[in-house]
Amino acid sequence: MADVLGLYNYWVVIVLMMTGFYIVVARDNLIKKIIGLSIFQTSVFLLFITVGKVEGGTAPILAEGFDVYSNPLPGVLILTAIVVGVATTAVALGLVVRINEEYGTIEEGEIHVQDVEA
Amino acid sequence: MEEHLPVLVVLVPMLAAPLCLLLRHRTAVTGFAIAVAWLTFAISVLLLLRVLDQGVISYELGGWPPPWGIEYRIDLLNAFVLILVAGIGAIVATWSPASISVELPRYERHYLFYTAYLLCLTGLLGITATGDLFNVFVFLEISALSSYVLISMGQDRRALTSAYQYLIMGTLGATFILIGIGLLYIMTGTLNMADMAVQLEGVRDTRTVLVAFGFFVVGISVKMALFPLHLWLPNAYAYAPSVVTAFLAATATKVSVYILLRFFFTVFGHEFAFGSMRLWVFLMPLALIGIVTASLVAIFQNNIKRMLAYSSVAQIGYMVLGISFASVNGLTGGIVHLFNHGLMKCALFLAMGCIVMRCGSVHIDEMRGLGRRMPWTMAAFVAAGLSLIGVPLTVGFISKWYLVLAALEQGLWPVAALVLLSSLLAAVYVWRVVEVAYFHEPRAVDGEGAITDAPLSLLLPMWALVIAIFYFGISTEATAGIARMAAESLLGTSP
Amino acid sequence: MKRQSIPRVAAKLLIPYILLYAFYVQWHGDYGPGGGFQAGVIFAAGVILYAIVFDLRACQRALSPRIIHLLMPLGLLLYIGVGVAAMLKGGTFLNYSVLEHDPVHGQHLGILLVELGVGTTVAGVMISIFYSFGETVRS
Amino acid sequence: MSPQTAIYVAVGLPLVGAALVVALRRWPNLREAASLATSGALLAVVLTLLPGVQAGGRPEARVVEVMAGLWMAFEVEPLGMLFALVAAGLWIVTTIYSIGYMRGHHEVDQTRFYACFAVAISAAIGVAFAGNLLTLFIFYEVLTLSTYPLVTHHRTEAAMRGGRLYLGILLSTSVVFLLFAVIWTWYLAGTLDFRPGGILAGTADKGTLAVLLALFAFGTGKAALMPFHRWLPAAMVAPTPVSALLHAVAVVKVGVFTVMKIIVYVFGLELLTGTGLSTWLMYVAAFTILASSLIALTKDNLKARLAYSTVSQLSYIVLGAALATSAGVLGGSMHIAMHAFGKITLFFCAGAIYVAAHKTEISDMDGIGRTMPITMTAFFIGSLSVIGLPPFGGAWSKWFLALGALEADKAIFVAVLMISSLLNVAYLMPIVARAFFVAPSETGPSDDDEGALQGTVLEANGGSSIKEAPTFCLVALCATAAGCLALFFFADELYQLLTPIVKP
Repeated sequence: MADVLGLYNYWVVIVLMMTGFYIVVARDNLIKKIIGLSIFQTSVFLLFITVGKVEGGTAPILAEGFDVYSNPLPGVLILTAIVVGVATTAVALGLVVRINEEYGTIEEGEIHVQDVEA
Repeated sequence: MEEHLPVLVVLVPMLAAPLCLLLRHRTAVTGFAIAVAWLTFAISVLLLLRVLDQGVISYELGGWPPPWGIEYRIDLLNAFVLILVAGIGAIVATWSPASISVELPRYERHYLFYTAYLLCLTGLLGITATGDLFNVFVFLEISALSSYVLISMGQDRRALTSAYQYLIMGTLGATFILIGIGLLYIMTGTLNMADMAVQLEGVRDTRTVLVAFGFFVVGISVKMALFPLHLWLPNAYAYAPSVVTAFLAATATKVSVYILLRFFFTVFGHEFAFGSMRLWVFLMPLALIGIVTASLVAIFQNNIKRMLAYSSVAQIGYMVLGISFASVNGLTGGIVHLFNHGLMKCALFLAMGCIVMRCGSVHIDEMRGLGRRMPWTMAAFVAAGLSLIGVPLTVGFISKWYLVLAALEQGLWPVAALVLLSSLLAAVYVWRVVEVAYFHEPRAVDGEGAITDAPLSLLLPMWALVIAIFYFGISTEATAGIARMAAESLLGTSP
Repeated sequence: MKRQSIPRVAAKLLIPYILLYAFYVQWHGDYGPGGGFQAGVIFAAGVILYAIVFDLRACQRALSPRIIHLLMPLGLLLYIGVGVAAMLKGGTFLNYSVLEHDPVHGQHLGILLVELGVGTTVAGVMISIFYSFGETVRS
Repeated sequence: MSPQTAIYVAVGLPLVGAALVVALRRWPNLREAASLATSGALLAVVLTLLPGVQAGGRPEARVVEVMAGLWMAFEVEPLGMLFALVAAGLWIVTTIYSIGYMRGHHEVDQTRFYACFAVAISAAIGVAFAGNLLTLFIFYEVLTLSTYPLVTHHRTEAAMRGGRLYLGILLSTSVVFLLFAVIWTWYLAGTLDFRPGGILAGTADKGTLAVLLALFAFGTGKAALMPFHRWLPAAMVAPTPVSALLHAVAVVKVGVFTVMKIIVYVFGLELLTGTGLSTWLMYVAAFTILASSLIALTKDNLKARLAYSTVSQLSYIVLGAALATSAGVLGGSMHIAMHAFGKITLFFCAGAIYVAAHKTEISDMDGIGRTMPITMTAFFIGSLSVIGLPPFGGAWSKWFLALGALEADKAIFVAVLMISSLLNVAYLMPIVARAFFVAPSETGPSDDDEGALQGTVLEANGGSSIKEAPTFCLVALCATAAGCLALFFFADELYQLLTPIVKP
């Protein structure tokens, strides 16, 4: 039990990941899909961050009185990944705006109906 | 500058992309982008020559030695893929100006197109050149984001929904890869591929590595559109502007196949991936089902771009099939097909682009009598189509030869038979177009004047590819020869 | 929100400090937590707050989209330029050590310039995304 | 010219000819002159190779290494020499004939016709001189593709369907079976070179080799072994010169030539006779001989009847190869030449009848011998040669085939050959008989039919008008008919040329 609870950070990651994934798959609304995608990505960010944390460590800046530091690399990587995620969201939202202009809806089912009719 | 080649090949297009934004002037941007694309190609050629001469080249970014810093590591395999990507990039860029002025009338700001195009090129080249796992992810997203934008520029509004669909699938795939990278980082504490291969010794059989392995398999399969994770591809290719389709079809999925090779052979090692994990049990059936199913679906498409897109899914199957043999001949077949298919699919989609330009559509009914109206375009289509079928003297034959040989080597003669049978399916869908184009009377033209052949600026790049298809179908030292050496080094059997 | 005075006053008070803080984060990046990404986003947040409170048009008068469109490529060029400069000085790409006569100075200069490039681009991108969405909503 | 250069020139010359034809498309007379000149030059070049080969030389030429260890390479040996001579020689005659036919018939797209024709000849020469299986396969496929535009020349719905069947069968058999077999051979033997005595002996067990032989035999769709023979009748939608040269000579002969070459130089006669691997192939060939002769009997369309006759005759050659005895192989090889001359004569005549009288059905040809005596005489000669009666060439090859069957202790195939000869008589002689001895039907198209085209109109005794095909056609078909006769007297030369392939 302690093992399971002790790894709570991983559980958070897994729950978020599955939630996000479920939203992407199950929702019909294009915006909601993007939200799901963001949650999904965020869970991965958390995974990286949690890996970099060293028990009792501090921010990796050389200073008097500290000799345990957290691993800075995952943080840096995730910063990049966050930027990538933001860019993805922006492009996705841009696409949704254009889809809304062309189809007048952002529900996937309705768009499909329109495509089939066309 | 010689020693900077590994980074220059990525840097040149990357530097040119923002410059396009600053230049703005249409003709200037077009000329600039074409020049940059050719420069990149020249660099990639130099790079390959250097690798052939000196062996693996390692380049430390920022002067930090690997495994701490980011390393660009060029061996035969990625030098070969770089040439394909940069070469296609250059040819398609040269082809593009006349086509986008017809297909992107709404985009008066053409410099945006070229910016996205160069960024996409940067991303694909970056994935290939880097020796750092996280860098792969970043470049993967750079290329993917710019390709979403490029695809959404299509005239049909379905281009938007297909770009959206691709975005969702692509992001999921890339995130899966990122998870895999994270898990491997947990186990090894390094992101350098060569170093990771060493660090993985001893921890290969831990659960974390196995899970990472699984995430990689799924993520990469999405990215390279392996059946049944290919659903994003047909629409994206069908509705994107022809330039974009030609470029992406010839490069994007190929680079994903490269990632597959790199991860499973260099990082995990083939004994692990194909020996103890038995990856082939997963890849081979999917590849075979993909080949047959996608080819069958292609036969029933009336939109020819969509037909070719399904054919791409099938062709990815060939590459994966070759890889799943995990033998020298199989890998040679897979790698050489990666290159060959890039050439022929690009030529086919460029032909489609010429037809879109003259007829406005690539519906099969529009192609009636085009054999007479656009003889050069259709001749190129037929030539590249023959290569798709795998007729001797074309590159397609070479790929098929190695694949069948590899299958026979392992005693898998039904697989060999299936590979050959499926080329008949390709014959069916290519010949469907040929019959319509050469045997049906042209559609009555309502007063707009007769359709004539595409202008020379479109024909020349396309025919350059067709000539390459035949050249590399006859003399394969430069393709199959290098692919074979790359395969041997991946399998660790090179002398 | 034009008519609501509390947000207006609060924004007027806050925005200078937000921008200032952005610069702090920008230049302090090599001594403590911070750097171009964060600084760019904070800077953009300040601008976006202004646009939300005082209307997009007013914001665009203050910071014209044309400038923003210039910021994005310029930041990227600065970043790559530093790398290329290092190459021209005989190091590898982005090897700051060769930028100055001694490596420590070189590293300082290099990272500052690179982060400035990153910050410029990020700020430019964030603001321009906001502008383009804002414009579509209005039209 | 060194032999090596001669090989390159022989393969390349027709391609140059094709380019010339395209370049001269605006000047039809020059264009045809180019075709003729090229064909003449080709024969001359091929003839320069003959003395060397007769003296036992095997000139080689390596072009390019296609894949590691796999060359596109040429090597001239007697069998290939014979085939190249036949193809090059008949190309001249067919060109002459085509000029008469195509012009007399006002065909469209003549440039494409002559150009594709030249490419097809180049491919046939390539097959003849191929030094290994890969080269042979490459030119085999080039031949398939370059003849497709010829088969579908008219671009009608029927042409399209015929072309679909043509390409479908030839491409699928070659890609699925033949290529499979080639790669398998490469895997087993590590070489694809044609070597006297074969390369497969001792590389695999008997079962594997049997499967391999089946793949080769059926993969060579051009040999028209049943059940893969349907393309040949389908290809009859083509203009007659195409049917004549390609479907009586080049294409089908490439098929049987391939089978012959594979049996002699890949499997080796000893391997086959020692293991009896090819026995089943003899029965398939025998079945094809009889069955297609019977089908030919039922056909009223002259070209269709000739097509099925071709299917049957091709299996003579396959039978000869499958017997794998020296007389059988020699007989089969000789039959390549003998049948070529006989059958091309028959097709020329069919075309001449079509041009001059616009008749395609045998039942309409009553009394046509009275208006077209020269044509029908040539037809008679061709028929006799195909049936195998002296003094025409076909007699010799049948003789050797029968000898081969006896040598292999398979007397049953002698019977098959005899029955087949009777069937030949049954489906060819009635045509001649109708032409000469039955009075023309009153309802048939009269002389002033608008379809009747300019021909050599002569007033003969008794008021019945002689209305022959254009002179070009007549010259050609007389030449080939004379060839049938000549081959009977020069058979020994052929025999001497071919002997080394069975007695190295």
